[in-house]
Amino acid sequence: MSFLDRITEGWRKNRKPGYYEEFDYHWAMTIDLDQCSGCGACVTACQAENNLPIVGEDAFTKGREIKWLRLEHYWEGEYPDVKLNVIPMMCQHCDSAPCETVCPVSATYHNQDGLNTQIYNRCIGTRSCAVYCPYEVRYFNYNDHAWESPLDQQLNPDVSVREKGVMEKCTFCIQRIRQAKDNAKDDGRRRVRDGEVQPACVQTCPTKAMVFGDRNDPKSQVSQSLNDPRAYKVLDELNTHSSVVYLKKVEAEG
Amino acid sequence: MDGELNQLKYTDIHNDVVRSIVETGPNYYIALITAFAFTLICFFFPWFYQLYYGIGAAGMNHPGVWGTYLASFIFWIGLSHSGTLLSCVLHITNSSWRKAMYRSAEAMTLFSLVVAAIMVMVHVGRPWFIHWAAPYPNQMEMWPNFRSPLLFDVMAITTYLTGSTIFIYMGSIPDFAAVRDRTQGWRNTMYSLMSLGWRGTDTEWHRLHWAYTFLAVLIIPLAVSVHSIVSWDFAMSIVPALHQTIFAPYFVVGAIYSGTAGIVTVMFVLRKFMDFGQYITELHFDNLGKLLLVLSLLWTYINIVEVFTGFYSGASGEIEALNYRLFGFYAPLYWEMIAFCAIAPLLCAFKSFRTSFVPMLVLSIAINIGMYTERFLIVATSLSRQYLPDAWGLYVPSAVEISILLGTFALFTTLFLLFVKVFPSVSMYEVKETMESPKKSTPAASEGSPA
Amino acid sequence: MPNIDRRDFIKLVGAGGVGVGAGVVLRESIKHPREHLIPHVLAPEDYSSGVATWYNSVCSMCSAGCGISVRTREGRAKKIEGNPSHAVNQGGLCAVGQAGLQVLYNPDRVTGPLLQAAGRGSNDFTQITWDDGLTRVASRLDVLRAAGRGNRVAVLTRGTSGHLAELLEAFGQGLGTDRLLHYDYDHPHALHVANQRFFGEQQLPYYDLANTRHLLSFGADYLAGWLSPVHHSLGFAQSRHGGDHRGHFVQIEPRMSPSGAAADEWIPARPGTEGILALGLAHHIVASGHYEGDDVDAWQEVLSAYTLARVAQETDVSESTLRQLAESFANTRPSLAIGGDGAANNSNGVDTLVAINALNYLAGNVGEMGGVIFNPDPGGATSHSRQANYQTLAQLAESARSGEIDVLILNDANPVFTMPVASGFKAALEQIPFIVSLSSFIDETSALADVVLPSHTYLESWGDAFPEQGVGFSIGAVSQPVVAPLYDTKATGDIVLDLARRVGKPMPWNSTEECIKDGWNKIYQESDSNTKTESFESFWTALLKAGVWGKKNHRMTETSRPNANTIASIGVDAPTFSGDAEVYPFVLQPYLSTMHDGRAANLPWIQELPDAMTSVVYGSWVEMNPKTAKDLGLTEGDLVDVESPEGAVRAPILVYPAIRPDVIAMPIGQGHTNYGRYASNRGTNPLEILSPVVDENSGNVASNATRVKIVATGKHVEIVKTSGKSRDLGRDIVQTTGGDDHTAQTNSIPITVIPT
Amino acid sequence: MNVSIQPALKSLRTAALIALVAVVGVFMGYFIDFLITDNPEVSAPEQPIAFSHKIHAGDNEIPCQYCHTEARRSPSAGVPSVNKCMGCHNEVATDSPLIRQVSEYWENKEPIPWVKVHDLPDFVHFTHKRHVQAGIACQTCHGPVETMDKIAVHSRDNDGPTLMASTTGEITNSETSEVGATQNDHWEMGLCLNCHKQHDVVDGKAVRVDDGGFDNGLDCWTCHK
Repeated sequence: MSFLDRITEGWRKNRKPGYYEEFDYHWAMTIDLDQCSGCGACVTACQAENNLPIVGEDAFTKGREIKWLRLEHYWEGEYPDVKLNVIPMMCQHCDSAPCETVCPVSATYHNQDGLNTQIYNRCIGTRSCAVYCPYEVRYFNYNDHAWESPLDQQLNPDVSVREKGVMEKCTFCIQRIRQAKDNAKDDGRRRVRDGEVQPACVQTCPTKAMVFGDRNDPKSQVSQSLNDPRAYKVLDELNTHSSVVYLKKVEAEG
Repeated sequence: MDGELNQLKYTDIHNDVVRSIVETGPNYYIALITAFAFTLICFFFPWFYQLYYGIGAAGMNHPGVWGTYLASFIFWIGLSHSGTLLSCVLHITNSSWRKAMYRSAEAMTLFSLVVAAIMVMVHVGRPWFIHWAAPYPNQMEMWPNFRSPLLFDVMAITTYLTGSTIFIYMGSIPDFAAVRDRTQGWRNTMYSLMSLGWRGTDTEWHRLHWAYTFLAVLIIPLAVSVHSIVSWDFAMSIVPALHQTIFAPYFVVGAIYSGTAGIVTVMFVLRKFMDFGQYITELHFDNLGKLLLVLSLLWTYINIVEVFTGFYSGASGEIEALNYRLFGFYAPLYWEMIAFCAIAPLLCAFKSFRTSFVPMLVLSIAINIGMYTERFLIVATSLSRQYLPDAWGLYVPSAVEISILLGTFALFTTLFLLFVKVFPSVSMYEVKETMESPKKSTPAASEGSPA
Repeated sequence: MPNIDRRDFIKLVGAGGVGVGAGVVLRESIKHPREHLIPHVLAPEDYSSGVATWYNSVCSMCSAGCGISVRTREGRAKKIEGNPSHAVNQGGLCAVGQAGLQVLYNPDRVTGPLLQAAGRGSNDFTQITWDDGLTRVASRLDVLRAAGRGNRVAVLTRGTSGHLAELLEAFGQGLGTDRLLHYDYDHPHALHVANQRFFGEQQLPYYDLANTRHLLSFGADYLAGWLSPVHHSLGFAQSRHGGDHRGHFVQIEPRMSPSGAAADEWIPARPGTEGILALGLAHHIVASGHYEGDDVDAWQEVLSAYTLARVAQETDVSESTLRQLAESFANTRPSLAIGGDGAANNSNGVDTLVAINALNYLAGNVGEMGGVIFNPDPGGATSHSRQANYQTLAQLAESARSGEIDVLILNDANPVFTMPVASGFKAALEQIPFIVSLSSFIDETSALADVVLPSHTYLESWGDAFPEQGVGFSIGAVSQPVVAPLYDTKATGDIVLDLARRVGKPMPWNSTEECIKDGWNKIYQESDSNTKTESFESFWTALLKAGVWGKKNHRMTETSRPNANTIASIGVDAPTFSGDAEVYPFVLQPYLSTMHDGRAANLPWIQELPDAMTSVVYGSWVEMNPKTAKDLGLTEGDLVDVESPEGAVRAPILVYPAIRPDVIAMPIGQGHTNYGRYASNRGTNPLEILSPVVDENSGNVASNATRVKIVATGKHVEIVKTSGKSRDLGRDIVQTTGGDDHTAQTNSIPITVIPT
Repeated sequence: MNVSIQPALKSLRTAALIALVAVVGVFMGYFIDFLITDNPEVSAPEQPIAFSHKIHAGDNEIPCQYCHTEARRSPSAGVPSVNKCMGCHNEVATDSPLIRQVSEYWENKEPIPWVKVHDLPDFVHFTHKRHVQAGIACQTCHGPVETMDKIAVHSRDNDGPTLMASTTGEITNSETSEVGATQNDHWEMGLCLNCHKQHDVVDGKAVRVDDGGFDNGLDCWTCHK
């Protein structure tokens, strides 16, 4: 094989999603839009679990809210034949993520579990990842945030509080995943059981519209849900190979 | 060659230039102090406030996470393409008319690069960790991400900065020597250090010319690459209206365009306030005018292509983004840009216009305003209209941002003012090269033969 | 190096010194500051540092009574999650439930007993001791009780259930007052009355959404606010994708609610005509012979007036739609019709709900899985017998005005905020000589209190709950303290017990915990032998561990079928509205937002939770149909005065695509004047301008029966919302598919009950 | 006419020399501070009670986890509660002045405000549990605590994790292994990474391997989350 071929070969190898031969776990999430009622419980759950700051009205006015998980609203049609479609939007943990290529300091990279990481203490705040992310789910700390005492007593000790100048985003509740792995080790297990770990949003969803699990395990609930004929990915045409899969909303025939 | 230079004696050249260095009128000091004061008030104070408060001091938000800081960064990089690149090209093409102006041009390169580098510091959220973007062995055993266009940037800019510095310094060595021979005291000491013991022997001249040409050839591709890479910061993304194949050439052309305009401005200033009237003549403005005309046409062409392909794509994202740029909140800025950068320069078609100084000055400034707008629009309008309409937003620069923007110009001016007092801002020996050798009898010759 | 003279040498030394100094300073400055390790004095048994401990308890943010598991670290509550083994919510929990943490950690909590000496509403409180505070109250109570005028004491508490409610009753009896009122703005009075009238059942039945295949919801926002939203959400999901057949959901309401958005069909009927619509459907069902039960003639007679033609004309819903609705409702088995919120809060609310009951009866949905199921009777007083409706409160106000009340004891109830200004309730309260509040916050009502005796939050105190709307069978849950009290506060029960002791009517318990345990001991004794454990103590620990206890026997008894009079009494008149339609062209619909009846407005997480439909945060707005807005020349953010016959409130316009052109909607919850830093002076409270139109049958205010007009102020404000452009420009972000490739999801948990 | 660079250099010599000395001074100052403040004898902070690990862990050979009970089941090693101290010191050495201080705290029901010596930044979520359970001796990172009267961070040159394992490559869990040779570095990321690169977990115990992978906890999210 010629030199050129070897180059291209090597290049392809490096172009493997996530730059791993295979993932150890491959965490994925499905969200059934036909079951989601848009109640926003997941949004609050995320805020509570991940020490998201209370930014205040002013920040919202400026468009500087920090919501790792947000609900997007899309109206369809006009009165009286009008519909509201709600879709929860969070980091899609793309296996070929635009944000990962652009970070100059590798503060965001793909880890062995197919997760798109964000290392706060490595981030220097070029904000280029937020520009490159087509889902716009990366949020920047434009200033330090305060928790008026005693609200600070609620802060989750397993999650770092981010300082000004740092990018942040949904981590699939990595602290819970690590905890689950920790428990597995305590029980002398190699692997985390299916359903043993759930991000805050999935755990709290009143309609159980969200499923989270390991895509590598064909028997896992999420794998089954991924085979649903209604499964689709948002902005799939961009080939980001996202790990969050939505199930189409069903248009009633009646 | 132009008539004026012929009446000049080598001595006059020396005297003029050395005078421009040694003799400093009160105006200079006033200018310098004002410039510096502005730098402090408009640039450093707001910046320190921002360091204390966070980037929130600027108007950026979600999704408009990039703003004027990045626009300024590109703008100054662009401006830097005036000098070194230009003077390299002209040096190789051996066009003698450049010789009077190239040094100040190169100085522009240098300082705009410096300002650009500072803008990066202003832009990032945690500048105190900026060194992490540099590859160096450390206890964290971490390396930067070599796939990142931003890292390419770091590399390219540092290389370019080094290159240009060497280029301008080497070109000035004989003149340092000349100044050294005409000054006493600390200046003499300083210039003897800077001239590295230049004697003016044939070997030295030979080596200088060889090395100089060599560098010139080296720098041209470098300069081109730098702005291509800057363009990739955007083009490598998948954001509608940023993800453009044409961006690299677009940016390079734009850079040279604004750079050339920048030179016109600077030369006007030099001519006016350092009365180099005899060295910087209509001829230079004429040629630069022609250059501007060509560049403006190129630039317009690329703009048309960009808009056309955008609309032709039929992709909702592209079309919305372009719509927003052309008819949205920032539309006035867009049309202002078209007026300044595409239409106004057409005046350069007339020699009478090219050779009249004040109109050229106005035009050059207009062009650079237009070019800044272009960079701002690229950043601001594309980010606020991306794939998910629910996440659309509007970014408006804050007072801090605008003040810092103005501050950068003050900073640039300060640096430049210092430069003209240290460097011979007109290259003496090269000007001489363009003159007939003087008659034997003149006393000037004895001390004046090249160096 | 050649000679260095003395000068140079000194310079060198100086330079070196400065350099060294600089170096030392540099290192010292970048060194991490010292921290301290503070150990326990006495190591706690129930947790070890760095490891999370979970406690099961009950959510008290609304009356649904979901089970919660609270995650604590180092003795601090960190997160509230749904208790997976609690049948009501099965692990799910709504936003407000999670924000309960901010009730506990709210910076505006009352940290100790307060005295408002400077006069009511002055908000000038001074700290006092518990003993002082209690004596101030007890002395007054004692005098009255001794004089046998205990009835001059009124107790106004937020809806409390379980044994705490009984404790309060015992206290009331001890004092000899019958003025013990529970008050929740959103208590479904009309529903109780309607069920009483049609089924002869005091308590609420169980609406089995999970198993229904066709839900007809008349204005009931069952996914966001109605009765037990989380449980309904589970049912909704179960019906949609739990089985092989996808449930069909229809929402009939003039303004699209979250439930309307989730439904398959949204039918904007004229406000107040839901009952007529229901009877129209009933008419069609009977007329077309779908109903094979008895009294067919009686039914036909009573329904004869409600021909589809007339109904269509009155409800503004096309006849074909009505027919198709009736057909599918009758033919799909099982089907279910529910009514509440918008439909119930009209002058004809009870009639409407009776009509809906009738519809269910005629379609054969009563006592059927997937229909209306009746809970086993929990016994004792139901919430309805305790709950005060508008008229009761009006009477209280009246007697207050006429000076019949000397002492008012408030417990977390905030009627001043939720009662219409027209009722003059606030003014009446001010007539009462002495008001004591047991609330944890200074809300609008507590601001009138002379003495504040702050009680624990629900995360610090004992309690229990028997979710009334329930899960089809009776369950109960114990609410236990998950953290040590943050401040110098006491449990409501303990305060009451203490007062009782001080007025010489001591109760058999020394603490709330005892009272609760006592109550559960009875339950334990009565519980069937098969669930018995060896001792009550083991039962108790098991209970606290599980957080919930229940029997799994559906009642499903055939309810007494409606007799002739009941049938004859069925009928819905056109709704009456206050205000002349000429002057006041729009009907105002105040609806319950995430803030509930305003009690959640002081929780920053809820303030920052984008509204489910409009994505607005912080503040209130006026929803208006695009067409109406166009006609009035209004755009989003235009500040308008919403004027009713009773007064006006000011809020910005929000153009809302899914609301009838003749209806204006405003969210309830904002507009607090006195409820902490996060709630105060933010937005407006639409309840202020309601006319006191009362539904005689339920005795409650008809909150949808007020007409308003819109007066533009010419001012403009920016509505703070997170959504940019809420239209996907053909970008297929939310994709849809035909009903055919429906698939069953396995992710809805079957209902579990803890055997004890 | 003189064109040489020499005279200029000469005239600048003193200035240059001074500058040089100053710069060197800065480095020296930094280093001196290093030597002084990080020298165990000097750097060990004054504790509210002069508790000696030497007496407890060294002379009396009390196992570390007798007091730091949490270490094996919690991310944080845990500081013994005051009544833990009193548990022994009701009988032991009750008359010594130091113990009297302890019992004072105990009687006032006040915690003893120990000064933290081994400190990690807040964004590092280290877990003792896993390391202890993997059989890594405390001394591996904390240094020969049982020889210290005052606990101090050591910062002699760190030869990396090679010192952590005994010659066999096995890591012994005995508190008296030759970890005495271990000097922990000032606890920077490189230290963790080196060890993780060179060790893997085989049936619950850490052993030497040639090259570790991500599953050895080299993923940044192992500690930074």
